[in-house]
Amino acid sequence: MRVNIRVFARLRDIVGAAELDRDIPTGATVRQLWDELVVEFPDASAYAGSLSAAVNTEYAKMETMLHDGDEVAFLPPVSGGQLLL
Amino acid sequence: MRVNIRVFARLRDIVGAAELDRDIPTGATVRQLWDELVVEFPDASAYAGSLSAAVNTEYAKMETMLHDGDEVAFLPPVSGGQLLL
Amino acid sequence: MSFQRLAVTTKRLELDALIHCLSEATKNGESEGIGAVASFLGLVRERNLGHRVMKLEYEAYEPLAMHAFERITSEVVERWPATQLALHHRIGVLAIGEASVAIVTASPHRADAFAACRYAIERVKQIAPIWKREFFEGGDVWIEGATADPDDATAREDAYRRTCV
Amino acid sequence: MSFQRLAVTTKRLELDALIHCLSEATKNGESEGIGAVASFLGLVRERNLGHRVMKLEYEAYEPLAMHAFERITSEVVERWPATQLALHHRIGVLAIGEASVAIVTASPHRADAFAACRYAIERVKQIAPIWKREFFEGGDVWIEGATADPDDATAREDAYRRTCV
Repeated sequence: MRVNIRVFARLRDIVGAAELDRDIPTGATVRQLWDELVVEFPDASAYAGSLSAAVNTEYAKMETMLHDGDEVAFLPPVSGGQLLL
Repeated sequence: MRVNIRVFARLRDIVGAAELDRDIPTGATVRQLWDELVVEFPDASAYAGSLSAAVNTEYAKMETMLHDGDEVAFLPPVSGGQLLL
Repeated sequence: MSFQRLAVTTKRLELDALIHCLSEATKNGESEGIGAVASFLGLVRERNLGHRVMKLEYEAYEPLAMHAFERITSEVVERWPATQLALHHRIGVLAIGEASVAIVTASPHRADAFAACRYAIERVKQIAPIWKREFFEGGDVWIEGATADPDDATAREDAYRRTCV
Repeated sequence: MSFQRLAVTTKRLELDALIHCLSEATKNGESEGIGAVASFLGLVRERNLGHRVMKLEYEAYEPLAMHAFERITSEVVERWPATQLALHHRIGVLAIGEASVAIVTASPHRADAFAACRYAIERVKQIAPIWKREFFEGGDVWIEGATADPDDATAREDAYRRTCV
């Protein structure tokens, strides 16, 4: 099955595109898709501990199972999360 | 000596005018002026415990000594002081 | 500055004008710059303590009100040194939904802007020599709250406590 | 309503428009009425962590950002039932002094308006999928903060704690 991947900010710079389509096995999770992406773009591994994900424009867990045609977004830490007041 | 008295809101309604001039003895205090006013306008006595005063457009204590030509204001409790949030 | 930071006015209050007056004042680059602007508008509510309000009339002892606003500005700058304040209070007859008071604070960071704005409105309510008369169906009444005493440390601390600093 | 309460936009943010959109919405007399409007503007500061900023670029994952704003609205209404919220975030390149985010809350009483406004900006900073790139003399860098997780109860409590309720 095929999913559409969206990436943002520095993660987009690393991937070199704002979106890309990839074929994944039936029943694959968000995490498996991410792992594939890191194989393809090793610098993305820097986000392993700080990543958020969304499926079809809603926040999703890494364990979420994907379906054909899903839009999967990988989100670096958001700008406003700084601990600075 | 002569002072100019300013009153506001319900206290103005009681006095029936926004300002009035009165002659007072040399060395009189804000409190003595107020006491005179209450003699003249007994309903004003309701404000004995909640009054604020100002002399020459600055807040002043009741013990402040007055001088010829002073502008003395007597202020009912202010509207915003309500304990309601 | 074409616009006064502090005012008692019969004119309609304009928040954007107050904001503009603060942001203009710091374009000289002497500070970190303004990162946060907090503001407050007090509006005439159509209901108070269960009855329907038709309109309000605000009356001020204007020169003392301006002095009170200057005092509040000093108190704000003392506690939040990088913070600026603009404060306008309207007087006269106001319809439901109209703003009686507008306060804007500007600061490098949002915690200070929020705290200073909240502090300022609490202090206005405590010490500004401004009275309101409520007009309702069948009558009117002067709304009286607490005795204004700018030196009352308890009141000042109460205002400060509400800022959550 | 001619104006959206929630938006991600490339256009200049207008606080008055947000305020207007809230006050219009309650003219139906179903509530006590609005007595307090609190607002917040986040501006691009000219200095950050000691260096001079030339401009910022904001990027959003727009549909998710709108869902995050809707979630924040629900959280606000849940905690402060009589309070309304409008929230606009700007994206694109912003100059120093321009507003990146505008939040307005309206409530019968000021404590709720202030608290909801502060809560909303904290939550925007925590969970809105919006990133900023800082351009300074000689380079640029994406500013990254914390991992966005709308279900993180600790983050939500932290935002609530800052409102001082």
